[in-house]
Amino acid sequence: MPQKKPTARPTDVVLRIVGESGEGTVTLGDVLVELFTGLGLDIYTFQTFPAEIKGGTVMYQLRTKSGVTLSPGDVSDVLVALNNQGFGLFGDNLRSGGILLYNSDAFSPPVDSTRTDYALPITTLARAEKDKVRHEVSGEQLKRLPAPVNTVGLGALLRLVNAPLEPAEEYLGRVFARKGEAIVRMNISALHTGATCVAEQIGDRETPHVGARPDHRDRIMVTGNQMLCMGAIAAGLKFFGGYPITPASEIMEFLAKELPAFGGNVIQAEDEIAALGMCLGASFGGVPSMTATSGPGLSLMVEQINLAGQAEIPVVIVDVQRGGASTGLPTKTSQGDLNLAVYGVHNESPRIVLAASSVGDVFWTAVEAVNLAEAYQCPVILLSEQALATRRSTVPPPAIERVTVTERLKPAEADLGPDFKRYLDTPSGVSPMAVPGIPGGMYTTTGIEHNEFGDPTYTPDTATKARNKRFRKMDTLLAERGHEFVRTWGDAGRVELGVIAFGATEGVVREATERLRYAGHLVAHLHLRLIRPLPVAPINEFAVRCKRLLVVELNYSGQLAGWLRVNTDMTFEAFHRDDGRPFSSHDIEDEMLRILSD
Amino acid sequence: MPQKKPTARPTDVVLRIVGESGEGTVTLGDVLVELFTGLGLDIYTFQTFPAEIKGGTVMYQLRTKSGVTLSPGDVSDVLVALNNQGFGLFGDNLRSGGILLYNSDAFSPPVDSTRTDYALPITTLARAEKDKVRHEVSGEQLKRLPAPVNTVGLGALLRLVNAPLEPAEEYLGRVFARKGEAIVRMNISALHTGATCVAEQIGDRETPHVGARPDHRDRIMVTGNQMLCMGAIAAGLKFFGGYPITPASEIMEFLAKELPAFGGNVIQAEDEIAALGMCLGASFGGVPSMTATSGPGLSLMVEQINLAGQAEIPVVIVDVQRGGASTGLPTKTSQGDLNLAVYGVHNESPRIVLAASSVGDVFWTAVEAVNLAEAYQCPVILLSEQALATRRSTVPPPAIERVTVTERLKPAEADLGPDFKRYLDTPSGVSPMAVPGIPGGMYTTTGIEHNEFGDPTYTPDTATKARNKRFRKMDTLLAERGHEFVRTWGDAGRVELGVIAFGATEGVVREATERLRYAGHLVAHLHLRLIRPLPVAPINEFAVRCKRLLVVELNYSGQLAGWLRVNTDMTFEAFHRDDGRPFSSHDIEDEMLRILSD
Amino acid sequence: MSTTAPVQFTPKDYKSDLAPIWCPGCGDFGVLSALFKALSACGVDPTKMVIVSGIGCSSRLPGFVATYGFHSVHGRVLPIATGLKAARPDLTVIGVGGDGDGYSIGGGHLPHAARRNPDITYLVMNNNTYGLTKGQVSPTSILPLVSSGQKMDPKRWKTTPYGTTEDSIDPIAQAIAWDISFVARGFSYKPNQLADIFAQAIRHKGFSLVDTFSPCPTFNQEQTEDFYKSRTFDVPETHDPTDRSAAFALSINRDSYPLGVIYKHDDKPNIIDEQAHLRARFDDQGSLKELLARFAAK
Amino acid sequence: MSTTAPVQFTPKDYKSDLAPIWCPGCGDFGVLSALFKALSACGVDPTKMVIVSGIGCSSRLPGFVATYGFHSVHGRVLPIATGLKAARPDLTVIGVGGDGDGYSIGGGHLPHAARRNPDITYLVMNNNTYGLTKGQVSPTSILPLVSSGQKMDPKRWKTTPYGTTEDSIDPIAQAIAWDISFVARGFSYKPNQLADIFAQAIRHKGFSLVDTFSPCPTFNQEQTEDFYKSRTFDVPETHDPTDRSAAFALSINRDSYPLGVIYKHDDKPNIIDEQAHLRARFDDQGSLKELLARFAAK
Ligand SMILES: Cc1ncc(C[n+]2csc(CCOP(=O)(O)OP(=O)(O)O)c2C)c(N)n1
Ligand SMILES: Cc1ncc(C[n+]2csc(CCOP(=O)(O)OP(=O)(O)O)c2C)c(N)n1
Ligand code: SF4
Ligand code: SF4
Ligand SMILES: [Mg+2]
Ligand SMILES: [Mg+2]
Repeated sequence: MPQKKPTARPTDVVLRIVGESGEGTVTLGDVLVELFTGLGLDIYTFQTFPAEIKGGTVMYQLRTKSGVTLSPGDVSDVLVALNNQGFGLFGDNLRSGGILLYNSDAFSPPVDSTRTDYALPITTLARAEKDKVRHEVSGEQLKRLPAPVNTVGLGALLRLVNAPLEPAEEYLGRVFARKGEAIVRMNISALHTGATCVAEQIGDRETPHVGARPDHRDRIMVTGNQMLCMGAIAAGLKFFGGYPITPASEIMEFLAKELPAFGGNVIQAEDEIAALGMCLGASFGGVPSMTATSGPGLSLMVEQINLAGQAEIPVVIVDVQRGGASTGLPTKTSQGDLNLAVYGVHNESPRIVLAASSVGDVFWTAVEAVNLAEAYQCPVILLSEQALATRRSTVPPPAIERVTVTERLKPAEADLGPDFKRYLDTPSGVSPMAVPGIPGGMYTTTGIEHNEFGDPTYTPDTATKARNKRFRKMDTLLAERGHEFVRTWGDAGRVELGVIAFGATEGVVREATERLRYAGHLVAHLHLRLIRPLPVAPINEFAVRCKRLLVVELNYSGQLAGWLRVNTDMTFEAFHRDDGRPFSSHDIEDEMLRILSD
Repeated sequence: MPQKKPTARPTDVVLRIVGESGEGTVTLGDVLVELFTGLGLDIYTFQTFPAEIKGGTVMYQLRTKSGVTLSPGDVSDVLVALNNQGFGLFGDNLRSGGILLYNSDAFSPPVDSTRTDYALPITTLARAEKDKVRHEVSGEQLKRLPAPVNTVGLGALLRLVNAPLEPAEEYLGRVFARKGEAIVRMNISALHTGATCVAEQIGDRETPHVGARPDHRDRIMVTGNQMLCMGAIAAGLKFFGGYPITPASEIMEFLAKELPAFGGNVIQAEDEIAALGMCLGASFGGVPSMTATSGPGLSLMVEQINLAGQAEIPVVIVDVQRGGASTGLPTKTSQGDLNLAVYGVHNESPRIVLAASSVGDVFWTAVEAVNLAEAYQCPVILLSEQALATRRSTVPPPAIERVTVTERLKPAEADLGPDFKRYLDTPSGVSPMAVPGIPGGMYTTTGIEHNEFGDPTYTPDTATKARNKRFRKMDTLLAERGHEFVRTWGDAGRVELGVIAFGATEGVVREATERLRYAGHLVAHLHLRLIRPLPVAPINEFAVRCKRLLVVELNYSGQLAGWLRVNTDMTFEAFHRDDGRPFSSHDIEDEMLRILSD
Repeated sequence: MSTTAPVQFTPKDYKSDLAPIWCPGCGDFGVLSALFKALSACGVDPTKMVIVSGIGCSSRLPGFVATYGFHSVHGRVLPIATGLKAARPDLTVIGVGGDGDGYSIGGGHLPHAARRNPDITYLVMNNNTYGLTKGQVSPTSILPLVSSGQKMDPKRWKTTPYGTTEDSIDPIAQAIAWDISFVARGFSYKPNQLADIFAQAIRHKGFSLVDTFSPCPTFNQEQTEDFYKSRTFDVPETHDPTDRSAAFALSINRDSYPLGVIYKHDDKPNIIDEQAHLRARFDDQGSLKELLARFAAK
Repeated sequence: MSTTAPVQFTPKDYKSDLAPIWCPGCGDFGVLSALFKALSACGVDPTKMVIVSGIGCSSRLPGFVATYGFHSVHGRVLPIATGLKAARPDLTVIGVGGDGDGYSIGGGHLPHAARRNPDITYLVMNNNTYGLTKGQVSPTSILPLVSSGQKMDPKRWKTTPYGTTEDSIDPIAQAIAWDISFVARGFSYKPNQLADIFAQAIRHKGFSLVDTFSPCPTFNQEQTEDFYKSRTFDVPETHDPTDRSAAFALSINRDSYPLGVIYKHDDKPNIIDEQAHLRARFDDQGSLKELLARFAAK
């Protein structure tokens, strides 16, 4: 859907907090997210996770904007540095003219005139607050009572970005209620102490305004993993078998809690092979089934994904991609599993590969995944990414009334009986599937090549017919729905440059495209939701109106580019990188500009 | 190596025997192979295997030729039909003017003037022979004594193709010696009875001559699996871990017997995952290691192949490709695992993929596989195929004095010590590898991204440098040796049509090319021995001299064609099929002609 | 290939149109007919049942039964059967396969089936070798390694041409260690006992394992009907199958192997029931709208 | 990261430059220092040794030891260690990892290590949970399910928010069923006993398994040092560790768990030695020329 040329650059604020893991950095970020969301703002977060189980330096970036937020922001407006190490590792993206709020009890940053510094003796102030209530709590409680360091920081930060303190007061009252009135009072006082300390330094300088949108409070605050689960539930998911792995574990944890109320089961399996096996069994029994994993687990599932393709068993396999080959960079993001998803099979059997592009989108991708598996009786691999899976974002709640649920093709009464053909060779390739319990629908499914009854058969003719039937389903899918699986943005007619991308790069590519259009360039963006079978027709329609094409992706060799070369005749340039960091919109913009200007 | 234009079509004889499995069909074929080889002839065989464990119809095709034999032959000159079912299923490729020898006790074939029929009442004749010795053996022995059906058939067949009976007499004497003189006599008599029966019907008609080459007896008679093992041994293989699977099991069985004498170990693992794990452990310990499997097992190995790529552990994985996805067509041939071999990894780590093209070639491919794994410290996948792995062929013994063994790069004394860098970033990408036992070489290998010491590191910079170093090894390989991994045949200059192929299609493509050259066409053939990294330079050199190009392979979607599209800019046509049958040279010739004439 | 069954189920009603591809004399024929008898005895409706198998000669069994079948990949019988039973507690779920399938490549799934204790019957056709791949050593091969205290000459298999040096695992002892709630051993040449054991296993509520000696005359020729006959004995009447230590002691003698029900008990939680309770607790009241509302930005 | 060791090996000599990434209070620290002591006591040359691990918090251990290490993928410690030992019988090979790594995804490899009985020491740091992935149920979780005959309230884990209904497996009982030739249990808060058990395990010729309770204060907070202390007892002096049935009976009590060497014996063939005999028999006389000649067409 090409849009009107944007007329003004929307305003927004990017905050980055760096500090020691386990020392409140993440909590501080989470509280801000909650408070800003309460103001009706949209939020986009990005975190790094340390290698250590506990400890290590972490970074929590938070962009808040009055309107749709497509990326965590390339540069930050405010940097909160709780220790020197964090400042050294992650302090480099403060924009020129930005603000540094630092823990002056911990370190002193080198002088730098391109920014404004605010010193906050956070530990000293917090200790003083604790001292104030010293005589109001028991000795035992006092010993275990942490000084309200985070709250001091929170107050300072809220003041810095001109946010109201009242919601924070209310929040602190709620959270500390069960610890007693004195503790609540300590925290509220600490909040104001932090705010005051900063207010004194601000004087009459201008600092960012996060604003508020009281009309805009119907948002939900979710991670991509949570949205994925809700999409799958919406589409009728009834069985989940999984094995823990970062960054996919949250899916199993969420479903273990929620699925029973929807009549479903969750089993934590002994490994990924068993997880997928359980799903195949459940699906053979007739219920929509899903598993979720990351690269190492997907590798182990290859054999049974093939069985599902060959025996025509619907199943959804979520792959939350993470960084690096083998164990690699397990807490970082990547789009490196496209090849495995597309090609990971000995010999060939059909499968569908979908890619989710944002926290909001993954709900609908999950709905599609379950529906397509049931409709085409094959494995569906849903590619998600660490960057969207574990990120908390504000998104509009999905319009669940628009969800439609696709059911498997059932045999008609007349098809049933001793000659029931489970693998009937139909024009669409889709055969009616009996489920156990139906008299007259009995058959034995098998991974061995088979005839229409499912009986093992080895003749060249049967093998050819059976395989053609199975792959015909993919043609049917493209013919019926291929055009639904691409999204386009930017200029509608002929453009100088078209960008093709997939997955979580959507936001940054859209931002880059918008900025370039704003700057007067004719550019467009096609985003792929379906990777295999590749919707070649709409891609070609897009390609013919682009003078030049650029394929953007977050992996080492340009896997999407390769897959496009296999399936189309387009010429294009490829931009790819894979070092654990997501793209910034400027990375994309720069690359687009390079091409536009050469 | 382009060759001189052939001047005459070489003569050869193709025999096909069809009958019930377990009833001597295969034995008869095997005996013929032995006798013909003894005559100095070259042999090329092709069998089908029934789905049943015992019983079912089998076909044994045997081509014998005085000179290099590249394929089992498209049409047969002599068909031996031991039962009607076999005649129905496999009797269709007799050439016009060919000979049918049929078991007239079992059935009568419909009259067909395009062939000459010989009736052999094989059971009747054999029973009569048994009767002759009835009184010379004990009652118990007589009960268990089968009538010499095979021997009657053997005699008839040898006579039909004008082969001498003496070697057969000698053979029978040897084989039946321990059963006693009477049994030997019975068999020799049966041999002549069969021969006489046919001789009477031949009259003065001309029948094929298999001939003999007494000067040409230095051949060995081996299967591809056996040759592969010997190649690996020649290159210094010291550890094999495996799990049984058709058609790769013979490799483990052969090595279990032979490797101990070469100072090596074989362990049958509990599954393919354990098999590859054992190899990685052994290789980490410093010894060349290998496993062998087929598609389902390769699927299970994906995760650890990635570990080997990431942690830079040399290892050879043989994949004897078989038919079909999932369990598929387990006794048939295919080239369907190229994609999995090339792309089967989450995210990306380097690997080498080689393909063997014939029973003779697989020796050298195995030598290369072991050497390349050691030289570039990475996994090497050797693609073999059912068609060459289980076939017995006569080949010249490999010139083992030409085998060179590559050793891993060892650290120099100066590199060792507390600062030993196992993953030193070198210009070639290859780092010196210490093995346990070397003081000062201690390091912990890991699949986590790591710095030069091997310590887990997650920074974008280290990740980029470390990955570049690993993949640089592949560039080094291509630069150093890329040209050695293609073979070319046919016309040397500009040609009308060039064929690109890999694996066991080599023979039929060569035959087709030769025939077309004989018919006056300018054609050439490039055969790929290295699939990944793809030797693009020599491919391009070939491509520029071809007006048109054809890529030929035995799989469903054209996997090599896809891989060429990813890596080169060539335009070509693709010919592929995958229904369990190997290509015949006429399949290829027809396709080449179609292109040449359009 | 399948036939619709009448309301009364005789053993014959479970026979499909597909002729078994097993070799003449294969022990698996005996397992198949004992299964027919047991199903008939238990009155299992063939339209409400599924047989799940892996890969191997024995794993071809589902196709020979007129019911729903799932012939899967090598070693994955138990995860598939567990998922199926979890999704469809109304079905009778039977797993079948070989010793290689169940104790080698699939061996890692067994303890977890034991932990979950789903109401599944798992029948292992133990021929002490890999039949389909033509005679390699299996984890239960070299039976017995030690005979009356004497170390026997190790048996040679295709992959152990100089004699097998690896010990065998005892499927019964490990099953007891995992507290599988029904553990028995049968022999395919004792058809009545076998059918009876199968019937008990099918009726048992919870996970049941029946390891059946099922000779492979083609690739394990020494281990004939007589071989097994002389090395097995019926579980004594006096044996208390609920006594775990006694069951263990009974099973670890390597001279002779007990036939019958060796260990069983009924007091183990069953994941299928527990999940049903959980679903019942929520009474299908899941509402996506309410779920989403829980995430509403405050 | 590694250091060259002097000729005398004190526990400190095994310490690498890499600081453990474990949480404060993690039981794995105790395992690491007990290992240092045991290695020193056994005089193992750090340059002639390899520690193999899988993936998990505990599996990061090899990097913290100044020796050769192989930090592999999840669950594959034993195959890798076995291949290594087969190729290099001269090395001391130690496997380490977590309960998830060893008993869940890697559980299928254990019985086969038992069968082969290679001279490998396998140390499982059992925290009854998945540490690295932040607190899911493990196959050894819910310990104890039954306390003094009373069913306890099932513990809730991230993936079992309504209480775990799956039984746990007992690593000791299954090890005895597989006849692992050295089976022991330690506790990371009994450092001297633990170091002693490790030393015995390293000295044992054949496969040894030491399951060590190693608390995870971060994700399994209820199961503190005290929790384990109150539920363990030292193997009684009177226990005969060569008595398999007695060892089994000792291990299956779910109220309290024995600490010490529970089962061991020395008369089990060892695949590494057997293969060495085989190679010795051929005395490296393999000739490729002769091998090829055997295939000469006659
Ligand atoms: C992943 C995988 N590995 C190996 C095989 C080859 N394979 C087929 S059946 C089988 C073992 C057969 O033994 P068993 O399970 O005991 O069954 P049996 O044939 O003896 O009844 C093997 C190794 C396979 N099909 N898939
Ligand atoms: C194939 C695969 N699946 C899952 C994971 C994710 N994962 C990493 S460690 C782990 C389990 C950790 O538990 P445990 O082995 O008990 O070790 P601990 O951290 O408790 O010491 C899992 C599931 C993985 N790395 N690889
Ligand atoms: S090979 Fe053995 S197990 Fe397989 S069908 Fe034949 S006798 Fe039975
Ligand atoms: S999470 Fe648990 S097991 Fe992991 S390091 Fe922390 S305390 Fe130890
Ligand atoms: Mg078997
Ligand atoms: Mg653990």
